[in-house]
Amino acid sequence: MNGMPDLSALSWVHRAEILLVVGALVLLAFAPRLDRSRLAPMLIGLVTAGGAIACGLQTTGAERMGLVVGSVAVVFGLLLLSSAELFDRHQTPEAAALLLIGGIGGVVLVTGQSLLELALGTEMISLVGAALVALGQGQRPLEAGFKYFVLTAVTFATLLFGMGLIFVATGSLAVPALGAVAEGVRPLATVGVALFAIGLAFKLAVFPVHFGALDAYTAGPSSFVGSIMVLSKLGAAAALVKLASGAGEALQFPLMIVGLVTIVFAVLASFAQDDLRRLMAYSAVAHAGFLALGVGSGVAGGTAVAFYVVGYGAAALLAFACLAGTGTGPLPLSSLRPGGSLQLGPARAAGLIVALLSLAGVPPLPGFWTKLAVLKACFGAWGTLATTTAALGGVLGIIYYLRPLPDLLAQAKETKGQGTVDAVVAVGAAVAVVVVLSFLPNLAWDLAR
Amino acid sequence: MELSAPVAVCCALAALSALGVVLLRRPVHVALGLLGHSLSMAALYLTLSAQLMAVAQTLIYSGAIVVLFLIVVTLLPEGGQEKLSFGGIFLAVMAGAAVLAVLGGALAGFFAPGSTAALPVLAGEGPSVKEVGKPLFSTLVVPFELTAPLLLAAIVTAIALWRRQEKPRAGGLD
Amino acid sequence: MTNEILVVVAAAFVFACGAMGVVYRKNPVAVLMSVELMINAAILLLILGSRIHGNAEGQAAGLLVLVLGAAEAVVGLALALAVFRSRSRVDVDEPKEIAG
Amino acid sequence: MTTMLSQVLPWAWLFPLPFLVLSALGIPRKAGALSFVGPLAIFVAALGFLLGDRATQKVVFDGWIPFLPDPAFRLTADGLAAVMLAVVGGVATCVFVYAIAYMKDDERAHRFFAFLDLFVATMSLLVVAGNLTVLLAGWTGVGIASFLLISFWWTKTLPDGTTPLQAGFLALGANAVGDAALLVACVLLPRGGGALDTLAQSAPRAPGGVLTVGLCLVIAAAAKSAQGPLWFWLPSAMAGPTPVSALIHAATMVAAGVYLLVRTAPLLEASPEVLTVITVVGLSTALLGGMASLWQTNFKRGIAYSTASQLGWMFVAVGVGAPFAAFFHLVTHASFKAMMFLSAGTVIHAAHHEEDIRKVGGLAGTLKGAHAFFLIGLLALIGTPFVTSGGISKEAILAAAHHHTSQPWVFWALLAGVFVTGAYGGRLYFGIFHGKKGEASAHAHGDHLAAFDLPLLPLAAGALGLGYLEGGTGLLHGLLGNTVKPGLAVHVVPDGMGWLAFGIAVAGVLFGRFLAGLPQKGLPVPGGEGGSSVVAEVRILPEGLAALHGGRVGRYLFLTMLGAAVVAGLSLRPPSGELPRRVGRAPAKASASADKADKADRNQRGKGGASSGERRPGGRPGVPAGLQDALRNRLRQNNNGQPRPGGAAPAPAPAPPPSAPAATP
Repeated sequence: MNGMPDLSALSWVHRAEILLVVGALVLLAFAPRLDRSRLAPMLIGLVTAGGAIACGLQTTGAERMGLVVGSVAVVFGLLLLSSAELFDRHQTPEAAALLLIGGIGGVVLVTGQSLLELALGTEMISLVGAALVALGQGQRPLEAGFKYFVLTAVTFATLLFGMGLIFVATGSLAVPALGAVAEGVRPLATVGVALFAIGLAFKLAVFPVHFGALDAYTAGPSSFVGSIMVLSKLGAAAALVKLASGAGEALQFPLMIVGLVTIVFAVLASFAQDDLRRLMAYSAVAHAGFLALGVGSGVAGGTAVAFYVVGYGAAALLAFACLAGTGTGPLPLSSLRPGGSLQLGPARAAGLIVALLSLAGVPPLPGFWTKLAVLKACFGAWGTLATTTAALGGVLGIIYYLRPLPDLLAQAKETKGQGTVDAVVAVGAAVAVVVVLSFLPNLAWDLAR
Repeated sequence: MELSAPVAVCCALAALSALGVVLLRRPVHVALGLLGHSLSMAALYLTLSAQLMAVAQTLIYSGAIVVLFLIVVTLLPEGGQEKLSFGGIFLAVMAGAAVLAVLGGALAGFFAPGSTAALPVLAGEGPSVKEVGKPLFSTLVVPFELTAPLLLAAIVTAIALWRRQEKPRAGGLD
Repeated sequence: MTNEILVVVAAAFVFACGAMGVVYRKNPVAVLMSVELMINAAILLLILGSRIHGNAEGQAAGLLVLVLGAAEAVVGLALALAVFRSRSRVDVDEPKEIAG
Repeated sequence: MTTMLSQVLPWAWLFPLPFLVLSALGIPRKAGALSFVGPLAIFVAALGFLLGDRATQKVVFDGWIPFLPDPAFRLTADGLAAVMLAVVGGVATCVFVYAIAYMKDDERAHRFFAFLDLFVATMSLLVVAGNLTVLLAGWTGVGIASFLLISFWWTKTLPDGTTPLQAGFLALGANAVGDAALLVACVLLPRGGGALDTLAQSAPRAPGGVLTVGLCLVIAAAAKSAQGPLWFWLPSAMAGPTPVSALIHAATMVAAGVYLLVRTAPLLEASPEVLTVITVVGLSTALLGGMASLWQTNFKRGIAYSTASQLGWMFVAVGVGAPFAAFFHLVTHASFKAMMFLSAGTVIHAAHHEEDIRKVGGLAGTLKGAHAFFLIGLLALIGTPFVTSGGISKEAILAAAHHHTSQPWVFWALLAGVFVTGAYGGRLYFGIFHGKKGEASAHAHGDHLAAFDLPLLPLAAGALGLGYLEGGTGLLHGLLGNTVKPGLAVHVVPDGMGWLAFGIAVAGVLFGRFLAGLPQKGLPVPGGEGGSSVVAEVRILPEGLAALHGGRVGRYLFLTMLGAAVVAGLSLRPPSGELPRRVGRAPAKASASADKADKADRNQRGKGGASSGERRPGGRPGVPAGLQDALRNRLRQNNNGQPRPGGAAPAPAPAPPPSAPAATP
């Protein structure tokens, strides 16, 4: 990239990013006209995201994976737009625009090459995540959005400071290869990489930096939580893989430790939960642990992580699509707390069961294959002890994933408010993706490579 | 570059005003501390021959952001007077000590006797304002352009959140 | 001790000050100001790097980070206002409906 | 006909699925009226295979899971699998038919049969699995079906204050330990090493060798079969409906652990340590489980402990190098223990869901059928020679232990176990069917008994006759082909040792009769009576951890900053290449294979990473201080318009995984 870029030579990634920005601008420019229509904001968004997927199919490797998975996450958020629990139901165009910008953030994190791009992508997802959560109805989302934002602001400042340290040490904004950094300043660069990773780890939601995400996923509007979650995990995992491949063991070892601690912590802490939403949030933390473990497992871990994101993303999108439209309050489980009343209806309950089983890693659902891939990579890098811990934590998680099962199975045949057509489409599409990936996991593996 | 008085003075000012931001009690004083910090940073940038950044820091930070903070301080009930607890201060000291310890560990190489580690030093002046403009339109053009959607998101969020405080508009969706 | 090292130490100190501030401050605006301290420390490092490596990218990146800090302040303050305008006490620890 | 049946046998696990869907949809109106066709079809297919030429059927889809040691989807139907499928299908058919009557009044009976179908499907998948991955699929599947069925009546509260849901979670947790062990086994095998029939060849090449893989398998088996420290879930699992206890927690699923050990016996026998572990675990469960049964006031739990104890016998048989005897006992035990459970179920049904041994009694007159079946079960359990299958198969285990001269104490301990078996068997029998009538049995009703008794007839025939499947005929050896190492010849006529054992058993039964006459206190058995309360006690830790999220941002920020400092501190630790623990300790082969996988991955990722220089695994080449200037120049060049390192490729410097796996954890 010397001098002014030639517009015709724009890469497909950049075309997709521009497309997403244009979509967001169109939505915002016509927001006063669009906010009375249920379909228009969604359709504009869908066309844009579809274009981004098409751009992604023109590329290969990580770019393809990032564009496709990121845009699909945006598509699910858009499909659930009309059942979203917004404070002001007229703000759907704004929400759609924010989703598209969040999509840019995810894509930038996957495809970005310089630290500055990664920082921008992180910040974009943070802003969008906090905004979409805070726009939910009631006080809970506002509180969650505020906490998420304060915590993300601090970790983002940490990330920037890490970038500064790296720049002082290497004089370049490229992802540093620590092995090639001069010995005298290498500790500086190492700490810089670690601090940069903390900012990304917040998006991943691993243990010491999971608090914001935990609250946001608990109290945010379910329609958007799935998208935000998948976008941030996708982006953060891809960025961390880039960072770790340059940093080597200096970053891989802490990430492995953090991953294991996160898995154990999330599994244990989730046993005390009796709220379905909170359970899902803890599940997001546990899976972040697996992602961190994969990132900490070297080159083989990189592919495994991408694979994990695809499998996890499908199940998470399905789970939150099933929960869309259930408000933003707690969803206590009657089997655990008297007085709980989960009203989902049999179809969405069935979808949620499939999602939960996949998240729990029950074969042959995709969650199982992805977990195996990460464990395999972890074993190759760190040996038996780490693998056994992760495997034990992973399978014990099945206990809390099956906790909502009695309630879900008890969903009465007839419930009103089965969700809008778009929500049904979203659930159906997610179920289809999960089922296809169950029996043909190699499709996801090919996308991940 | 050997230690020079302007740099040392600016560093000391920046550090002191940062302490002020942390230690002062009244929010207005804190904001003034941040203003002082921002200005001393700008001076420090000048000593590091980063003139453009010094100007930007003064204009954007001191001129816009700190003023924004001051306005919000006045908007909050009670002027945002806070009740600090000893537990919180203890935790803060621990966190600060942990951060300093790690950063000290990274910097230890520079101070260890007999260590050859040092930051590389470039003779002469730093990049000129003209040179600073170049990467913005070449190597850093993508991040530069990406700030546009970022700011867009920030604006949309701020406006949408402001609307939260009004009464929800009447009329449902079809 | 050279100028460069002094500046790095100063940046580390400012960053640690910010870290302490965010932990014990109760006023959301003060917390956000502490975050600004941390971001300022990062910018300082970028400019220092730009100076010692003779690489203008550092300053350009510093400029963009300045913009990021501004954007963050705007959203943070908007959120803080939305949360605390309706509350009698301005204390970041006060809203704790979501716990456990 | 038989050829066709043997060809479909690998797919037998699909048979119950249509009925699962039908049951879920509420078809037919009468719940379970069709469901038994699934297991019956499995039984017929297995029988067809066994009557045919018994040629091993294999199904392989390669390239299914590209990253696993064995990337294929493998199903294998051989003699062992066919006999096991016949057991599963046969017992399941009887239980399904029984359950039609048992669940008649339950409004969720359709769902019950759907779950049962799910169980039979996953269990059959487990049996025909050709590699560890498929085995794991079935393994987890039966665990989930078991959970669903244990907690089927999840709104109920049990007499001890716990709920079936807690019992279900307890079972799930114990099974999860086994699943984890299998997962670890799955990933630590070398490339191409997941197939079950070649496990003995591939396992020695795994890091840790046969011992590690073997222990993983033993842990998995112990979790499934409620052995050793993982016994605690089985008694609580009795919270489920009784047909479930008969099918899953007596005959089939809990036997899956033994099945796995028998299947992988060639591997296990390569490691004497593993065999000793199996023997000790099995023996302790056989004795302690039997004794625990003596204290149970809930007679269903009493039978459950008996199951754990009998499974312990099978473990001992594998441990002393007689997997054949173990499998033989598995087959006979499946028939008589399922029958005992079902006749206990008849008692429970007649006594209005009363399971307390103190409140029943003297039922021999009211429930003639159940009494007769239970008596047959008891005779088989204590090992009556000639007339019962249990007598012949237990004899085989005793003979194997006797023959196993290196550990003579095993045999003597087993003889003690015979006494315990007799005692708890006798106590249950006399406590339920004889003696004073309890409050519940006073108004026990005896209607619909035919519907309960008919399905037990085939099981009774099995309990009596299955012994001759091997004893005197050697038929089972032939059916199994060469899938299981042939053991000692099994005799029908007991030798002196056999008579001695039977005498001890009869003494035990008399002792049991004496016990049944005593006032039943229901002594607390650790983790037994209140096993589900383990769940409640374990909650302290989770609640402590969840209390970290008190909602105060200041605390969150503190932990965040502390975490950042810790992570940064960890990153500063000396690289492992300089630590002694990793240098030269890894097995050469494992490290070579890791390198190979690494290289393959690098090739797939394109050549982009090569520009930044290769690094040795685990090493961290230091850059001499003199190179600093050159380095700086290079970096500057990169920044002035040249593509940055890694600018074109996704990863700049593919760091190899941090050295080879550690040799010792």
